[in-house]
Amino acid sequence: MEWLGLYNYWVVVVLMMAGFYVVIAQGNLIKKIVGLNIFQTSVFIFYISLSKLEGGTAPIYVEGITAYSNPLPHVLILTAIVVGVALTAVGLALAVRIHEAYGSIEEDEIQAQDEEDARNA
Amino acid sequence: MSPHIVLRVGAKVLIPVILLFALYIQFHGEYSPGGGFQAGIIFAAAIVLYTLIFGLDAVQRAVPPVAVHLLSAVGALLYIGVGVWAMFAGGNFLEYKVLAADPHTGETAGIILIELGVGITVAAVVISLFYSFAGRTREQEN
Amino acid sequence: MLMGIFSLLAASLYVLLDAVDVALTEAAVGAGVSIILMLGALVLTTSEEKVHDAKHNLLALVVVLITGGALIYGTMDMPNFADPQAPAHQHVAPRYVQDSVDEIGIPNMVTSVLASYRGLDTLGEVLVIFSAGVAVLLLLGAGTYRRRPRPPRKRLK
Amino acid sequence: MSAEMAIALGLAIPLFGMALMLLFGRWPNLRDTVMVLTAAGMFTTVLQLLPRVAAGERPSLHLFEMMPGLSIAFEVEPLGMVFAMVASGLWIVTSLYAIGYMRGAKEKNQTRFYAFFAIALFSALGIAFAQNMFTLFVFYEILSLSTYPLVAHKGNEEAKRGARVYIGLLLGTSIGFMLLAIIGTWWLTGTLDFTDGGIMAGHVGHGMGAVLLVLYMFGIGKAALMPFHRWLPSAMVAPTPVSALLHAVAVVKAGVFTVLKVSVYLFGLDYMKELVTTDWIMYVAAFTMIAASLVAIQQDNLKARLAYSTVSQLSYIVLGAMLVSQISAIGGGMHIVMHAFGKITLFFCAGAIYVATKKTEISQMDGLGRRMPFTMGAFLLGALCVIGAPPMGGLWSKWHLILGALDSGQQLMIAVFLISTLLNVAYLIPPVIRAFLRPPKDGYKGGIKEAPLLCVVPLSFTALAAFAMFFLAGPLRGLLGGMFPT
Amino acid sequence: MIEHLPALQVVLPLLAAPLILFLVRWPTLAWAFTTAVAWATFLVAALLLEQVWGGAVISYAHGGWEPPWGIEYRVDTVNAFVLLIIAGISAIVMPFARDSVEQEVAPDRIAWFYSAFLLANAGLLGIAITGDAFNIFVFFEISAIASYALIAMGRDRRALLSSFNYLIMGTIGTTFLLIGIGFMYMMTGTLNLADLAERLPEVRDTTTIRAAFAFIAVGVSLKLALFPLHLWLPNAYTYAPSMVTVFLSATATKVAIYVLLRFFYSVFGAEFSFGELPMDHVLMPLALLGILLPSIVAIFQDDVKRMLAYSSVAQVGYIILGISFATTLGLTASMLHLFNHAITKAALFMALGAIVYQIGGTQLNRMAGIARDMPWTMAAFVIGGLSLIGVPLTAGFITKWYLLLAALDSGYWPIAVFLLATSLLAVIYIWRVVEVAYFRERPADAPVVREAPLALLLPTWTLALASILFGIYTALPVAAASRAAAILMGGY
Repeated sequence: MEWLGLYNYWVVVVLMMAGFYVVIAQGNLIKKIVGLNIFQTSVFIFYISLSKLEGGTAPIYVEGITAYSNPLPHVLILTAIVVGVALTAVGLALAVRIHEAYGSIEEDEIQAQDEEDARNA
Repeated sequence: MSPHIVLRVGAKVLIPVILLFALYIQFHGEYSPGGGFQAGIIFAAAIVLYTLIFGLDAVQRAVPPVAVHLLSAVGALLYIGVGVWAMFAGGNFLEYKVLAADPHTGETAGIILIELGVGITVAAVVISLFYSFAGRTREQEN
Repeated sequence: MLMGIFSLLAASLYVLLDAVDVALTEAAVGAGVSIILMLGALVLTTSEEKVHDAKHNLLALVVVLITGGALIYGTMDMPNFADPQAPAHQHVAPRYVQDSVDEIGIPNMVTSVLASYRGLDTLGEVLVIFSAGVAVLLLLGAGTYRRRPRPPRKRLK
Repeated sequence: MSAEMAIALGLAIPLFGMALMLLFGRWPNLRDTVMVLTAAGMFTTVLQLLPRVAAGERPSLHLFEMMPGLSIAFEVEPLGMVFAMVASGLWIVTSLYAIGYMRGAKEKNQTRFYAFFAIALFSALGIAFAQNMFTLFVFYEILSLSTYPLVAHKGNEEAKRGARVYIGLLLGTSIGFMLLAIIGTWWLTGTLDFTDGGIMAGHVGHGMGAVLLVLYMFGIGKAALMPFHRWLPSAMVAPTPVSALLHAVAVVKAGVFTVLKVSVYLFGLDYMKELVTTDWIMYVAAFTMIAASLVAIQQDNLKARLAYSTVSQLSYIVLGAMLVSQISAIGGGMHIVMHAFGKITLFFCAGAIYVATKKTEISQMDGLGRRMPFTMGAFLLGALCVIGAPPMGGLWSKWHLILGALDSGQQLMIAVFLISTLLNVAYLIPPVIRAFLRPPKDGYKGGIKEAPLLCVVPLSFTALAAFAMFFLAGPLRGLLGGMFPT
Repeated sequence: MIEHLPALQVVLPLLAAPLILFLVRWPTLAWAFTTAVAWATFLVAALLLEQVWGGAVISYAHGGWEPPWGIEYRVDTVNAFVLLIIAGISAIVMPFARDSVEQEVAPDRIAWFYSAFLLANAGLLGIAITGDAFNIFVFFEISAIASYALIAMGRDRRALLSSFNYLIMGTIGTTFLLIGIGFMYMMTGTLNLADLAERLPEVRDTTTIRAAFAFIAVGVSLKLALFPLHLWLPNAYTYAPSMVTVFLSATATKVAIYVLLRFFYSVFGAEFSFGELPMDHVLMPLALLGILLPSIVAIFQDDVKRMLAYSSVAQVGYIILGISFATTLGLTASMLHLFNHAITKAALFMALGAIVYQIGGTQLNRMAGIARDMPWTMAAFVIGGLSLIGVPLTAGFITKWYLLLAALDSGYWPIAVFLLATSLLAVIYIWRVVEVAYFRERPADAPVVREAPLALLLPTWTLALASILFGIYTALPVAAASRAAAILMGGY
């Protein structure tokens, strides 16, 4: 059946959801960021796989070859990867600062501390 | 830290190679995979490796953070500069064709320049990120 | 560390999908930069984490399932994988593939699209990474502290 | 001076005066002189317009267009003329009185007080001269906001609570109901101009019209229709001059004035006749009239009693509008004036008593007549005017209202008028009797010990004015007749 | 140079951001430079609006590659108006920034701080001006990363966590946007918005496009803090440095709203978004809840800054409500509120910034009787508050008026009533502050407070007066808003 042609998108979706779940469910800030990475990377894989072309080769011009994969998604994802790493860096830096300020990177522990402050204030 | 002699020698041998490879990636990007971004990261990787072996102070003596910060700005400025130059040369922003008499030359020149800008910024930023994190450890210890 | 392996796998997958540039980048970033940052962050924070209660995760599960459902739903009408007739390969892309070499004179189409056709995106990319540098410096400082190392202080928890 | 000039000046003078007062805050005497002069100047400018309006003209001034089709514009018609004269004229008296009162009672922040007082007058004039409902609404809101600091003036917990009720109810009703009604009108008819015979007929179905009427009547919180009357008693925490001018004249009359404007110039009496809700509102007004009087009788605090009496008196005017006959509308217009003179006198007296003896409860007033003959004498006249007994002006306004009830065949309402008149007697005369016929608790020691002159003179003046209105009713009626050009 | 205005709009701040790093040693110089750039950007925005005022559309092809192959900047009245708002606010906030930033940020970081500010500014401008879907994503991230850092600069340690949560939520949002764009590209083969608008109808009834729509809607809603996706906003605004709060509250969510408008009306087209898909029935309840609940929550806040943050969520609700009517009148109201609320909120947050500058906090109990010591600041606050309530002669009233007209025009009497009722909630939470500041005695042990310096007062009052001016002289904003609305209804 023709849906078989979509199998790899579904694989990507599963991967995506795994990452997404980690982002939401994890209380550990650093793991949240890891999850974010997985989430985004799977989106990248989706883009790249949509650029694949039957019988196409890498989009670098060689005499005699006419069928190349679609270079546009590659470009987009190059940019997106950079964005991803930038976000990772900032997120981690924040996590570090949070750990310095609260002595923990567990969301619930931090919130507990804040509520305590609120009560004392 | 008192690193093992093998490490020191290995690093001494390896780092120049890495730097060369980075340059290759940088300037061969038009013909083969790669370009400024990848080159920048590899370049930075060399520095990072150097740090791991010889310590942060040594590196920061060789490559002072201030310089790194300025370089990160320079790269971006180079990129934007090319774009603005194109504006003054009578084209639109980032229109490299107009940079030279022959559009191909213009395009190639423009691309090489901006790729260089990308490379510089990426390398500088990655190094400065590394400095910030590594420097933080020390600050924490104090 | 798992993340490194993950991105290496991703990279090799990219190679299989003819995205060599992306593969190179992913390898450099995922296996390189991210890991260094991760390790740095873990050194600065803590590597042990506490187990979590299940109820908090239930809502998350629901959200994730809904999203996943939407994605699957979205894939239903997609052109098949690697189908040459897919609109993605029809409208804009052909010009990059066929004319870029004449228009720009560079064999690597990715480079020409990246640097010339969509040069602004790449400029954006540079500024993203630049702003990341600015942001981290604002958060963590430049890392230029010349002080004598002392034994790490016990943080009260 | 030209009519436009007069309108612009009339609006500008109080603002200018306010600026000067803020400037001279450091020198009280100078500041207070400025206030009196401002009031006088405003009144004379307004007076410039009287002959024109009496001659049937409608001088107007277009300021600027705020949104397409919605302008801040002014047009002086008889009703507005009357209201403007009453407000600005009584401001002179009140400012004199206020000086005496505020100094006598040693209030704080007098400059702030006078400044906002001026803004209040400015917005009252804006309401009086408004050419369209939009302008009127704008100034209506300014009036509410500018009087808030006056009510909260004392700053103690009680004052703040009172002020909260005050601003809450006025803003609440005006934004919650009136603004909705206005936008509805605008959306249905495409205009908000006050026009003879109204703008609704032909554009708005009767169902919608009925809804709008209810929204307007309850939206005009300043008219103090029950159940939205609570703000008036709670505003009594304010210093007496405020209660006197604003809550006997400017603010409350702005409310009923708006009621009359809306019914005459937006709905149009003929159109209103056909609305079911007109009668409902009429009954609400009647109920308010009686109920408020009954409450008033319970009150021992003089100002509170006067406040409730005001609530009931306002309903006379609303009723006048709801009787949808020209004569009753005119009666309502006249009652604005008559009640203003009567009630301000009463409030002045209450304030004078407070300043002279620090007494606020009626039960403490035994024998006060001996100590303060002028004040209590004025009180008697004011009371008679409010009751509507000869030889005071109040007689005529009630007379016209009753005629209007007859005219539109509402016998029941005639009864209501009579009952409430009796109730007026019941709650306004006892204080006088106590003051003159009961012996004071502390015997007849002390002899005459009146309030400061600056209090006594104004209240005697207003009392006499109320008396004078008995003879001036004819011209007033003639002027108001101009509301309905045939 | 006139034909390069669109490029300059973004390039100016983009160029300045790296240059600032050469001024690290001289914070004041960095400030002056940033101010100059911000005003220049504002000038450019004004010129752009002037050029497209007549309904013209400027298309600027970057790199000389005509769309859809290259990236296009596309300016019409809609985004020229938005650009003017962003550039205007960032220009007016700069004079304010100097003192307040000197107080809140370490001297050796100030230049970096301004660099981040310029990046955020450029990012927002880039989002608003670009005509390319993926470019929107990139500039979203530039502005986002910069704003995360800016927010984390707050002195309270809670700023860090709120910034982190913002990062997570924001990134999820942009990633969703990325997915949506990918889906659209997959079905149409283009990334150019105008081109998309052209090619979407052929494939509109595919599940892929519907999914794309859903992901874009959710992603952007996360960015614009549409209830109930607003959770990141209150903390972020509360703990960020004053100047950052002013800037973000007035611009960040507004730009996201613009993106939503673009996709709903221009790209997918009104009849698709609101006809085939029941977006109006989705947005309206959310908008109504988003107005009601945050307004109620705001009433119970003890920190005035936090209170205003919640009110911002409610204001977003008003704007979304206007959008959900899917009529020209409703859109006019929304565009107007975009403008008026930006001014009003900026004025309010600036007044609070001045208070923070003097007493170091905005807790209600610390502001008791402060009006006597800081009369000008509090007066500005009151004006802003009145405009927030929607009292006549203030900008807020104008938007309320149009919103009500739109509601009646679409036959939603109950909503009109509801709107008026909720504006009373605003009365309550503003009045709490007024009462405390004016009619409560300053506690005896409270430190002596002086009026804020002129550098803080002038910008605050400029905006306060602006929110009165645009409540009286409404020709300009109303005209711009109605033209923009007409364009949006007309599709690309």
